[in-house]
Amino acid sequence: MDLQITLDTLWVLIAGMLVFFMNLGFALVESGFARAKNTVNIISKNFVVFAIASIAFFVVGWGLMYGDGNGFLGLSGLFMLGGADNSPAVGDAYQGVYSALSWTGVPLMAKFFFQLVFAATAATIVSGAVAERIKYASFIAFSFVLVAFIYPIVGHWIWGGGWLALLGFWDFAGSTVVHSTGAWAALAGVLVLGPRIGKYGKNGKVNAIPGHNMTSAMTGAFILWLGWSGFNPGSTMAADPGAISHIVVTTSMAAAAGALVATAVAWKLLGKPDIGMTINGALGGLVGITAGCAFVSVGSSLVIGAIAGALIVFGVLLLDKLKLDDPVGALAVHGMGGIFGTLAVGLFAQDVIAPGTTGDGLFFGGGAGLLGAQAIGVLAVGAAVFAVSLAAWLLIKVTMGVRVSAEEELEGLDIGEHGNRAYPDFVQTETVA
Amino acid sequence: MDLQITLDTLWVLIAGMLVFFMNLGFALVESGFARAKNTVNIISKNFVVFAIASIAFFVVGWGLMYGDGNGFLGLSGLFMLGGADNSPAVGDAYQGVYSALSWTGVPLMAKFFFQLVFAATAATIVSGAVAERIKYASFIAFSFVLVAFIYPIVGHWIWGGGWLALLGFWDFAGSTVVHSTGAWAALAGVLVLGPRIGKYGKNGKVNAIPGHNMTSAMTGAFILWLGWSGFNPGSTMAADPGAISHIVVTTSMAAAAGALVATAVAWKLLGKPDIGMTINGALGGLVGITAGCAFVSVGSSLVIGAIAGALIVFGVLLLDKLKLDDPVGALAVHGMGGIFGTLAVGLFAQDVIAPGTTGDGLFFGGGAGLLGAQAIGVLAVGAAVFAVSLAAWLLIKVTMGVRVSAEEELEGLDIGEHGNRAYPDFVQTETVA
Amino acid sequence: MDLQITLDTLWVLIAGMLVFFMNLGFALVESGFARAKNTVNIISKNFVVFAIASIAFFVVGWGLMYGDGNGFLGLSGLFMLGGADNSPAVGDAYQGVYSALSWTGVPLMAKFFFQLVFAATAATIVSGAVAERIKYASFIAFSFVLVAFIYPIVGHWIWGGGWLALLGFWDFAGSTVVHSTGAWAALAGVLVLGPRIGKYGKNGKVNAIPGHNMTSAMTGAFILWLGWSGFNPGSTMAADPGAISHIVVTTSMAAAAGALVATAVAWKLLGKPDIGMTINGALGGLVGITAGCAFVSVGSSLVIGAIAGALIVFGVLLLDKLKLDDPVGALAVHGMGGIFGTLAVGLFAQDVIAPGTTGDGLFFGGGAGLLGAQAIGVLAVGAAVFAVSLAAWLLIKVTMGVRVSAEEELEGLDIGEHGNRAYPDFVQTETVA
Amino acid sequence: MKKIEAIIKPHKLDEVKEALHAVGVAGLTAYEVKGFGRQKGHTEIYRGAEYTVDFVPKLKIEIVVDDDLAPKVEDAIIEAARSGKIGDGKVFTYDCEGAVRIRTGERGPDAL
Amino acid sequence: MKKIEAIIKPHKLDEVKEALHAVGVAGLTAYEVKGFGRQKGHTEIYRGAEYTVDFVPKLKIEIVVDDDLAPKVEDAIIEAARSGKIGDGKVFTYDCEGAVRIRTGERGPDAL
Amino acid sequence: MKKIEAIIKPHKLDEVKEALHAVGVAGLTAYEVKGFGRQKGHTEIYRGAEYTVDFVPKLKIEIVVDDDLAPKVEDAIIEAARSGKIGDGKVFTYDCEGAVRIRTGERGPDAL
Ligand SMILES: Nc1ncnc2c1ncn2[C@@H]1O[C@H](COP(=O)(O)OP(=O)(O)O)[C@@H](O)[C@H]1O
Ligand SMILES: Nc1ncnc2c1ncn2[C@@H]1O[C@H](COP(=O)(O)OP(=O)(O)O)[C@@H](O)[C@H]1O
Ligand SMILES: Nc1ncnc2c1ncn2[C@@H]1O[C@H](COP(=O)(O)OP(=O)(O)O)[C@@H](O)[C@H]1O
Repeated sequence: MDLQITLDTLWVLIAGMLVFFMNLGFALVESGFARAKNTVNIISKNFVVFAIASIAFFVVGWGLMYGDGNGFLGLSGLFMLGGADNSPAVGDAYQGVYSALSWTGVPLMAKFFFQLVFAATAATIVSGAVAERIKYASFIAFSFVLVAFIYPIVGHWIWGGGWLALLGFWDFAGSTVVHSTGAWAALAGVLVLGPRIGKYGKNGKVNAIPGHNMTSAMTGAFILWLGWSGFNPGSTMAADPGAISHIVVTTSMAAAAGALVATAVAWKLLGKPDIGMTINGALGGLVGITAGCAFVSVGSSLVIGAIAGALIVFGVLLLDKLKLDDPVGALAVHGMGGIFGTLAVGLFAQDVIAPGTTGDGLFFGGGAGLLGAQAIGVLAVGAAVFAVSLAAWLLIKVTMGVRVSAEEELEGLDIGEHGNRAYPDFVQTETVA
Repeated sequence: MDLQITLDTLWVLIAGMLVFFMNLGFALVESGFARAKNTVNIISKNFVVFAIASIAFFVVGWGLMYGDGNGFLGLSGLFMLGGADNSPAVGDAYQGVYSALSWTGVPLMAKFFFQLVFAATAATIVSGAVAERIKYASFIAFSFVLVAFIYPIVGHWIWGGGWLALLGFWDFAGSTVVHSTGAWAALAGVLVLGPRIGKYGKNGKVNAIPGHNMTSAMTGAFILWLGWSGFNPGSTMAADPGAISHIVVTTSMAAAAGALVATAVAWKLLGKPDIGMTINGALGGLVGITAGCAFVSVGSSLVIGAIAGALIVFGVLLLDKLKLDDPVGALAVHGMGGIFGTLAVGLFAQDVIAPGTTGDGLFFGGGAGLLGAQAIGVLAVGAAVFAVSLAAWLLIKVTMGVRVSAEEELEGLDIGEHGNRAYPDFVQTETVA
Repeated sequence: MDLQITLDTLWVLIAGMLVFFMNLGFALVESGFARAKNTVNIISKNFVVFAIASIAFFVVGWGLMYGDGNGFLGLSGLFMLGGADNSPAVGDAYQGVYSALSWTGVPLMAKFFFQLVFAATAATIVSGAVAERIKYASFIAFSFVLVAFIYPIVGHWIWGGGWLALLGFWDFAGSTVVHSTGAWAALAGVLVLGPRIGKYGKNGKVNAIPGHNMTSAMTGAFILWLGWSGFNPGSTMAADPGAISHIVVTTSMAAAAGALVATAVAWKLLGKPDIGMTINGALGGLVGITAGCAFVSVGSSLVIGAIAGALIVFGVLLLDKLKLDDPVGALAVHGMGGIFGTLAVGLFAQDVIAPGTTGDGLFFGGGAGLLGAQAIGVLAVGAAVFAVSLAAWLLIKVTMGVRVSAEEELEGLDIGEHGNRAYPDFVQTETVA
Repeated sequence: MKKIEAIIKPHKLDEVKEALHAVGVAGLTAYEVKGFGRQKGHTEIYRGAEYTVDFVPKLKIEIVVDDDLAPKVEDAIIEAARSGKIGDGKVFTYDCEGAVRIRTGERGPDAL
Repeated sequence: MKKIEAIIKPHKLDEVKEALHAVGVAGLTAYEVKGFGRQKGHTEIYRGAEYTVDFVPKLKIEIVVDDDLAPKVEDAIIEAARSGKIGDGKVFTYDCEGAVRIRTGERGPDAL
Repeated sequence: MKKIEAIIKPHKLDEVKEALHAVGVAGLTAYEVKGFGRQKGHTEIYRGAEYTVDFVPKLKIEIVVDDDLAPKVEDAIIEAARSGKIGDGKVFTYDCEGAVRIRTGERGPDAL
């Protein structure tokens, strides 16, 4: 009993550390995919965003997400984990105001830490999409709003015992809760900001703006892949040997399939195996399997990863056609990947894998019910997050401004926003794209 | 009981994640030791190779290695882990076709994940040795063959309950199974490919081709060192406090000794403490202790690491004399280090440390029997892997070709193979070596 | 019982691995904050220093620190862990000469590994402060002395059951034992070495010498942050769910507060949010919470982190005023941060959090007694480490010399000390500061 | 022949290149330089210490052309590179006594 | 004195340097440039978007020599740098009015 | 007008810049080059293989000035850049036929 608590706590904390480490992964992928002259700005954003998220989620986010309340938001123990709670007591033995997480027998602090690193992830996703043109202060402001209010409230719907949970919507580790949420918030930002100077030429020409450091991007991608073995299997929030072993494998297999298929599609489509697509493909596979990792078979995880990998390639190209300038592909990876992954639960789920949860999906004779619930969740979360984020971005725009001046953008945000340069000892050149 | 399963599973999965992380270590060491113009190609190879290995090992490799069969290969439950298996049941309680691993009480998926990350390691070793001249597609093809067939079959001999295991050959964590196997496969590739343009001048002059990023190389080396604390102690595949504590220390001590001795030898021999040698020395110590980490004392681990460290320096110089062009020193580190480490078990093993396994080695009064068995294993694996790999490389050469054109090699494989550049914002220069 | 040992061992080893990983964090922060022409030297120092520390601590350091003896140093089982020890037996059941650690039920090797990685940390702290001008060999020599003698002896006073422990001095994870010790040793080195050429202009002008790679620095900072979730919670040396969960959160919150406050203060003070300050601030918060992480509330951890963050900014500026040239800010982060953190225990400690340890601090009605003991510890350790280190540095100076020639310093230590270059493929420039 | 050296703002390279194409320039050589002049640099900070960078990143292009083409080239560059802001740069003209195409050994204007 | 500027393929530097040594050139200055000419650049892709890089990496070397040495230097470069393929580069000659060795103050040919 | 090219030791740039300021130079252009001459390079090792780097990092500065200012500029550079050690560098002088300020179109000395 007691030892089980210890085991569960160890697992949850270690998994949480792996998810924390994903902050570095995002920082490296996003800065590697951007230009050298904006590196300090991007890594600063990714570095402070976790700090901001820590405060925001501690002060009010946690309470809104997991505090007992109604189907739409938490209302008790709102501030600074101030509510009653006798964790690690579970089930009926639990007495406190954070009952949504009373099923896991770990101390409150372990629950908070694990949920915090997830909340921060949503904010890092935004960082990449708005990179190379956003004001530092404005990004900080939006990140606070996202982690303090937007993320926790939709999170409450699904993981806080809210209306979507009751509806039978399943998102095991957050394809929708974390990834789509981040992507929808990012999309609103991208629309408010507009594309980077020079990204879209006359008569619809899409110009390449090559990232400055593929070594960084690859390093970040591997770190994210590693972090995902905390992100997905950790979401059991209990050291259940069978479940976590299964999830570790489905997660890694989906990433592998995503990387391979994206590489192959890019090779066929563009004539060469573009490393940017390989990386985005692996991440797409990871996002895609996140909702279903505990509910689908290893075979299905390969299929889900493969589809996600292909989807990401077309997604990146499509977004450019739509003139939605996302320097790192976050909208495709986390947005499209997250939506697909959430729906995939409705298709590939099998009752035998996690009995008494999702039941069978469409492809396994479970009918369209599950798929329907998944679709509702996708739409509800998308609509809510996008609308509120758009409002937040516009508010920021009119109050503090959202985009740096054209001169600053041309010279680079590192000097303009930070007075720093990332690589002062190296002679640099403007890539003529 | 049940909790022991949970503990063992946690440990095996976490150790497996650390080994997975070694993929990043290899990617950074190998790309750091190569030129900037080939960076995208090398990191692409290291990134997809894990994906390829995942598919190859899942589809057939696992079955060939751990499926019940004869002394030479697995014959049951060959495809996609399809065989019967009631893990985590152990010993007599075990019912299934993967009995070679029935001694460890963890779920099948945990066994698979841990074995998969090992299989992938063998393939990453090849990547470095053939770098800066191999075609991307050809490398992918060979990696598949290696992980689907070559590695699992020799692996079966040793870890799958095959003939070498019965012979009394001991390789705790894979000095031979993983590292020598990778190195022999790489050697065949190096011979088929030939040296990089400009590496060997007229009248036997050996030209230096400096790596482009020592920060990458150092980062990779530390990550590998960390990963090895999953690689070696994880190979207990059980959370045995005494054993894993002992192995963590022997592993780290051997790395320390290897780094120091290699640095000292290089300093003496070349006049300066060449960081490339320091890094290779640490890795040599790690490879050297891999076979014996559970069987030798901490004192012996220092000696083994020290010898390996010295060996690597001379090995690197020797291979250049032999005009075997290995940009990253993989042949010395994993080949020579692996062979020495395997034989070292025959010299330094002590029965008291892991009673009822190796017995005592030559230096501890156990006679030459163990050493003999180790030598047989080294030769058998070396001969088999080298021969089959050579055939595979030659087949690839005649079918799809193995080496890029001279122009492409001069311009760099990044543009030729991938149409990408790793560092477009930086002014680069050809090092005149 | 037995399973508890396994759990504790797993946790201690995994935490130890995270602390080991901090070596990479330090290597990247320190090299990133230095110039490209000194990169090989710095990463070499950071790479071998762990190897040196391993030998030094194994041979004698461990015995001096944890061997039974008097209040000032260990006297039994001095060499190579040679003393009797029946770990994991605890309390009265324990029979051996390392009783100071007999409270934790893990194997001796686990204790050694965890303590070794701490010892090595003290040495890496020195590396950064003396960077860009110290001779490679001289740094190696000092590191050996520090880890073999200086660190273990003061460590014995506090963690080895020595006089400061008896006095009621509390330093949970080493704000003083590790961080201040490293900083005092570094300060002595900085004084003996003098500032880098060009750092201080005529009439007191402080010249900036920009670091060459902010991506490295940020990567290192995140790795350190991660490592600290082994450093602090691991110092329980037991898998106590409540304690480790609490410590994980206090540690991370302090880092977040430190990063934010340092950023804000720098923004206000210097006009821009300097990333160097953001990074130093996060590290300052981590060092600051290290002593008290187990004794203070989450709220207090935010306050401690915030104060530390501000302190670091002023500290960096002050040290430059004093012409103490520390290229990476180690003196401010580890010295001032360590001192403040140690005293903070005397202010913020609460008996309810870790009953029967510190009791209440000044701000929680416990009176000034605890604060007094903390102050004595700070002074005693500072005086002892600084004095002995100064002597050691001077001895090294007269015997082997401590600083490279002016020409070598101008050309860069990479070529002078190692005959290597870190980035040969990139065109470099002298930043005119 | 004449050698024309122009120092321009880096992001103007494309426009200048196209303008030169238009007047029939077949080849040119370009490289990154740092310029000092009326256009002031900026202040940077590094871990608390402020410092001014007087030099501004510029791009230098060199074109060797036949004497009669020289004025056209000059004007093409001036037009394409002008933004009207301080720091637009300069165009300098020099005499070039000889040119050889390494590949063919052609000399004089034919080498261009 | 004459100033000879040559634009060559980067990997030819060693051979050119040796050839210049042979004709008695004591010093030279070299730097990376990007060249535009008959030799076309290549197409790259980045995350789906294709783009052409017109500029080819080249190396520029400058040597100031005594008038009578100039032709020998030209020929030495041409020979050493020639591969016969498009993009071998150019050799340009200019007049140099004065040279000073900073260390000694020597002027004219003695400064070289 | 005259064009003065100086090859100096990189860390001398600041002093040279100030010296030029003093004699009234309003602008200059600088870039990194690698120099070969009397000052020998150094030996490096890489994973066991030794190799010599003959080239030494230098900085090249270019200033176009009015004829009568040229000698002063020369002297200012020579003085500021001299350390007396081998490798201090050179100062070369060339004739410059024309100068234009892109921003204003001003020509000749007014463009400087
Ligand atoms: N006398 C000069 N000699 C060489 N280059 C110069 C000279 N004056 C200016 N330059 C170059 O021209 C660039 C632009 O000159 P600047 O005075 O800043 O603006 P503008 O040309 O618009 O007056 C400078 O950055 C420098 O590179
Ligand atoms: N008119 C020119 N002025 C200055 N540099 C030139 C000129 N024409 C060519 N170059 C340089 O010479 C290089 C080689 O010229 P290119 O036309 O490509 O090949 P080739 O010299 O063999 O005909 C170009 O890359 C460019 O750097
Ligand atoms: N003939 C030359 N033409 C062009 N540049 C030269 C010539 N000789 C020397 N240089 C440049 O001048 C620099 C210094 O020359 P060097 O002979 O090393 O020292 P010193 O000028 O003190 O005799 C060289 O590194 C090179 O860049």
